[in-house]
Amino acid sequence: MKRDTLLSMLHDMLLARAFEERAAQEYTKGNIAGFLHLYPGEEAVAVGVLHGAEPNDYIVSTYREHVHALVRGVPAEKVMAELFGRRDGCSGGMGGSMHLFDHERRFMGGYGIVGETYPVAIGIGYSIAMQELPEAVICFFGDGAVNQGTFHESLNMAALWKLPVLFVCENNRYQIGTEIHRHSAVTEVYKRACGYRIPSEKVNGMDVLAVHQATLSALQRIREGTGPQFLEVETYRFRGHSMSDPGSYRPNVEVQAFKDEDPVTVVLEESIPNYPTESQLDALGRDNIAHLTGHMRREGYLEMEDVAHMKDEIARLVDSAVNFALNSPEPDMQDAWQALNCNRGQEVVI
Amino acid sequence: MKRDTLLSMLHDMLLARAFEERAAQEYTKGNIAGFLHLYPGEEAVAVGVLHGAEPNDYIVSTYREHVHALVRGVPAEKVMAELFGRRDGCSGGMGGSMHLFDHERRFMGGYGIVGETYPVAIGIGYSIAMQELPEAVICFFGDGAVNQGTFHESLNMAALWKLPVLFVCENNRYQIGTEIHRHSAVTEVYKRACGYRIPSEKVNGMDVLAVHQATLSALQRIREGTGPQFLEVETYRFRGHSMSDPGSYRPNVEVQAFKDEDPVTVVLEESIPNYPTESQLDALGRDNIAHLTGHMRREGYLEMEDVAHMKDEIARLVDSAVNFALNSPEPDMQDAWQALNCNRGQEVVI
Amino acid sequence: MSEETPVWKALNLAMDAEMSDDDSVFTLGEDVGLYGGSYRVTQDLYARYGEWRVRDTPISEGSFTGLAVGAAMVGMRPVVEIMTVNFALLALDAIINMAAKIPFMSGGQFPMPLVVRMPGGVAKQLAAQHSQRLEHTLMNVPGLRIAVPATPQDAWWQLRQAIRSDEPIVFLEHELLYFSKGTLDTKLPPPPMHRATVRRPGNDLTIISYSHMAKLSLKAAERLSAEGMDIEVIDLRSLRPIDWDSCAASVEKTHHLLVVEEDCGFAGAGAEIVATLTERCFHFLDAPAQRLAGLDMPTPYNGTLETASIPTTASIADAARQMLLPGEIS
Amino acid sequence: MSEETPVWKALNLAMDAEMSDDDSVFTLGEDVGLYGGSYRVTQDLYARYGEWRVRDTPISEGSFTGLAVGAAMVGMRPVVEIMTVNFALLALDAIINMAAKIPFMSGGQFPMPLVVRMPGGVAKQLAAQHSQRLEHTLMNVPGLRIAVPATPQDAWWQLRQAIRSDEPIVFLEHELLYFSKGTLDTKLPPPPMHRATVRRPGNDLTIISYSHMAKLSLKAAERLSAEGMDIEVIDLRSLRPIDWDSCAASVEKTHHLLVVEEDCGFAGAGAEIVATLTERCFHFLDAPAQRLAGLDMPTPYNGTLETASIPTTASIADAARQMLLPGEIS
Ligand SMILES: Cc1ncc(C[n+]2csc(CCOP(=O)(O)OP(=O)(O)O)c2C)c(N)n1
Ligand SMILES: Cc1ncc(C[n+]2csc(CCOP(=O)(O)OP(=O)(O)O)c2C)c(N)n1
Ligand SMILES: [Mg+2]
Ligand SMILES: [Mg+2]
Repeated sequence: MKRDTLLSMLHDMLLARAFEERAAQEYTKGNIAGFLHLYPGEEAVAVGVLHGAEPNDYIVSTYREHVHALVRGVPAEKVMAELFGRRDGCSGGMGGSMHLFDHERRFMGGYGIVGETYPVAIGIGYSIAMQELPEAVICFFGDGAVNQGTFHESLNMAALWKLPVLFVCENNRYQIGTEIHRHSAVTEVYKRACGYRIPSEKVNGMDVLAVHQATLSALQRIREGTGPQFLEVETYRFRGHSMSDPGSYRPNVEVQAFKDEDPVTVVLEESIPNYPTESQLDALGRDNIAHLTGHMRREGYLEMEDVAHMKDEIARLVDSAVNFALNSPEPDMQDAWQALNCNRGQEVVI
Repeated sequence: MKRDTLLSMLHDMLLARAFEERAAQEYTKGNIAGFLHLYPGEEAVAVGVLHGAEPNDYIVSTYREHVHALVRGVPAEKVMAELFGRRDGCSGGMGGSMHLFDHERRFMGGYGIVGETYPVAIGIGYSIAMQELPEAVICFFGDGAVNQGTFHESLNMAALWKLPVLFVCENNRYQIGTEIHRHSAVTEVYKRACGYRIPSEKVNGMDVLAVHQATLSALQRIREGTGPQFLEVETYRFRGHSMSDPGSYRPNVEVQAFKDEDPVTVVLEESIPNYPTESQLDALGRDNIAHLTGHMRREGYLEMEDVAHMKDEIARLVDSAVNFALNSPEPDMQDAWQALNCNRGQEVVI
Repeated sequence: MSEETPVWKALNLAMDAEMSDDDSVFTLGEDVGLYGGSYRVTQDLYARYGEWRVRDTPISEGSFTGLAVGAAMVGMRPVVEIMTVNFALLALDAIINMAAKIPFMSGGQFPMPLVVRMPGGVAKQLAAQHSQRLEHTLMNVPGLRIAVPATPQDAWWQLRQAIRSDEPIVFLEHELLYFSKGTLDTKLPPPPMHRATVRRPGNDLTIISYSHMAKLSLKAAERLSAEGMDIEVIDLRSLRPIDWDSCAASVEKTHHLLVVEEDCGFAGAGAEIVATLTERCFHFLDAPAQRLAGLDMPTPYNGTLETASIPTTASIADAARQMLLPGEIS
Repeated sequence: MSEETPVWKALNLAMDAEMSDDDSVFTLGEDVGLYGGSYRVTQDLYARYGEWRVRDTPISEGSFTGLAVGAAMVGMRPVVEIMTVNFALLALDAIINMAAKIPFMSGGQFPMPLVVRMPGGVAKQLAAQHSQRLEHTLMNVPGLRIAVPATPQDAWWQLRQAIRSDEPIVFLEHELLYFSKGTLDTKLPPPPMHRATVRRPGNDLTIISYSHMAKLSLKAAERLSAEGMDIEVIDLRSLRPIDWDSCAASVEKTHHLLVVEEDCGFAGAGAEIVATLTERCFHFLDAPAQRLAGLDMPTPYNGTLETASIPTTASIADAARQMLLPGEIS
């Protein structure tokens, strides 16, 4: 794994964590309202998967999608402004936390009704296949979403017509307060793809590298034209389902056990053994990178300082995202009608 | 297999064939309207399965359900009267061909929207399980119905809560004009039960004995409390999807090949080798049965005369069903309001 | 120009014209391909355009309608055929929560050039589950448009306009109209897609209707003309938006309004029509506006009862007479 | 009798009372069990009645609602909780094509003692997909009944009545009312389930409303009384059937009608109310009946716009003033 890749994954995971914790604070302050579903604990999924996607791939996500949007490159300020319901939000303040959209980055929306991501994804996949384009669609959903009828219907069609869709189940073992063994007859989600003959695999979602590797292979097979692929990524959310959920249905020991495997910590550890050798870095040219590694070798903890630095930067980024959001105007009714009639054009209706 | 069982299966299959062919004629004459979905070719499924059911089991069926109703014991005259839309029909003329109901015989209806039989069946199963009754539910559906979302949702719940439901897929390989390999990514329907860990089996639907045997075993396991069971029964419909379908999407050779395996013919042949021996019959006491076998042994075709006789009787039965239907009055608007408000009772609403 | 084109054929020609003009148009639904469509609307298109553009689907209404939503978001122009409106209940999440809301929720980033065609209405003894009407439900959805053509000429143009529009449009076709014939002149320019039409001018009473009931209303008006009553018949052609100006102009002229619909009366399409026109033309009305509608009852299978459960030419004529000559008929 | 019972608690007590009275009552839905229900309506019932009678379900709205239909056919009395009305679009086939039609299609053989509870309405910035209103759709379904309680007292009795009834009943609960408190007197006898209530008598204008909007209408009427306007406020309590006699009596007294609803105005619940009452009380009305309703727009996430998209106490008061003193306010 290239150092840059590793560093940028680390960056995105730290950003994800900081952004979400800040969103929680802003919610408490009343700057954000509605339902707010946060991602801490699951960062390795979004980061591992989306770092494997190409710019012209499409992403379809759920209501728990801030981090998917951030990692996809939607600026933090536009995401935060959307959570604040402001005009400069990535959905113009009309969508909010659960409905982030970014046409330019092919971020095709967060959907609030569980199970809607499947049909949207296969529809985009259908269009790609029909035009024989070298693109793919990444479709996110949770373990609870697997029991919605659209899962079955859409996976069947995806397989039948060999659509270029990567289905990614973020299995955090809970459907709000209902644990997986109480909502699914078969709790190994990847096995449920067998009813459609879709190749599927289970991945440790606490290990960003494993997620990334599995994604790359799956996308590779998709681009070879073999049809859809399925990844079950085992993960855990540290917080309640949304800001209004105290999460008291889970024993504390369970939450702690998973926190010990925090994917952000995991990637910090991973980044040491995978750090490039000096000769590898030499090949890239000496500069602050070499300085960094030199320091690391001397002190044995440089990567921690590096991280501290990165964290500072991210804290500033998140601060400025909040400021941006606070300073962005509210949309007015004119904007709302404009959004609704965005597709009217010059058409004479009556 | 007991001779009586065999004879009564044979009787029901011949009745099924005769009833349906007569319904087709009555449709052409204008006595029946709407959609009319006929069953010729598939008799062995209804007969094999329903001869395995107990009187206190429940049956849930589709729009192609005349024969299920007949075999379940709904009098032919009440079924025919319903097809004619008359007051003495088993649904009072309100339901018609696609919506036969018989409370007394626990015939829980024919449903016209593909995929509705699953939730109805698991709901009845839920009630049985909750009360710990020794009953089961038989749920019929077609190969096309397998791709409806309710299949997935309902099978998951059935397995999760171990509901006493026998799922029976009448796989006639067509969803109207769409052949199975064009509507399902996995064409071996029984494999689709694997996503829910429901025991499943494929059965030759042209062989009534095989269907019957598989049903008995499955119901036995259900009554032992192990939860749902799944049978895929491979069959074929000789006619078009409904009276308005010429069926021109199927090659003639295909239709002929399946006709050569006509389940009614098959059961006729089966009834010879399985015929009880003379000593077995002796144990039952000699009378017209012995006469029959004696004749059979002497002539080598007695069972054919027997069949001819049975057919005559059935022809009379079907004739009288038609007469009954013709003589039954039409329901009036009062009857219709009565049906709608059947559940109002003494309740004061406003 | 043909004198004798059935509605199904006009739709078929419209599909063909749009598909040949624009590669991004495709259609999907149960048996639209090899079989040619239950009501022949997609006949021959499978052979002409191939399976990717004329796609036979599994019985998965929720997801194949949602599939079309996804495809429309990336610039395709899908035309979904839901075999009949009765199965559309399974696709309402895709239509209401997705198609109609995505353009808005995305702040206007994603147009939705989607058409969902649905044959429907009370046909011939199809019984309760196959005689569902859904006008009222769809009308209440902001972001949707609804076309209800009653003639081959309207079927032809409205379908073409719907396919070309970037907004999500539900296209309600009445099963009893497919084989009714009329003039199709493809050279005539189209009126705006949602403009209402006066099918028959008159001075004594306005009947507002749509789809199959517009046809019956016209027949009733012709009967009444022999009795000296001069009825104006308006065919709405569209249920969302409704061309209120045309309707109001008529009511202000005739001072009497009868709305005829097949939909169940309670909270049906007619409620909105009566409510708005009464609000708007209150002081012009000589008598309360009336609705003649389907009974508030699931459709009975029995043919006599089925007929009695919805307006007929005779009952429309009776209702009109009753309004103009109250008390004079039984 | 308690002065300070929140609506959720009244519903919770009603569930408990019926479940302890009748073993055939059970409830199911997402997180109704261990979690206690999103809005606490099923709190503590899981511990008390066990998992078979308080069943946590997978996210499978279509099938678990259908499951309840099947169970009701064999004599159970299921109470489905659809977590919010927004997800009910996925269950409409079960509600409309199954629950409402089976008693009829079976010729009256199968009663349908089913209750489907749905929290809903525009709450606090839940955005377009979580602010769906469905009154109009459900109202148009023959065979269904719809209760819309606005107070703890109504919540208590109407839920009990609904569970005891043998007809399929949709129970619409407003998310903003769960934590609003009021008097609950379980000793008071119940009015008939669908009878409307005059929440405030008055002579100048009738406001007809329901659920959360009935509460706001009452507030608006109280404000206006300080300005010398005497407004009668009717809380419908039921949307199917509607207690027309109570409504008509009021309109015949006040000669002015304003209908207030949160539903999108076009083809919303108010359309039926205005249409029927105008038909019925035409000659009593001094001015056209008016509707004040939600905008024909999906609900914006932004809080200011959200508020502007539905009636408020202030806009209700304005609309009433405008009717009584036309032109006098801006
Ligand atoms: C159709 C539907 N039903 C119910 C809900 C309410 N709801 C929102 S999230 C959720 C749980 C989803 O669980 P899962 O798919 O595992 O995703 P997670 O929240 O764990 O990421 C539920 C029940 C919904 N939004 N849509
Ligand atoms: C939800 C729904 N979609 C479409 C239809 C129209 N339709 C009726 S039967 C049928 C084919 C069903 O095929 P299958 O399940 O294989 O049963 P078969 O008719 O072969 O017995 C279709 C598409 C319907 N009734 N319901
Ligand atoms: Mg989960
Ligand atoms: Mg079939």
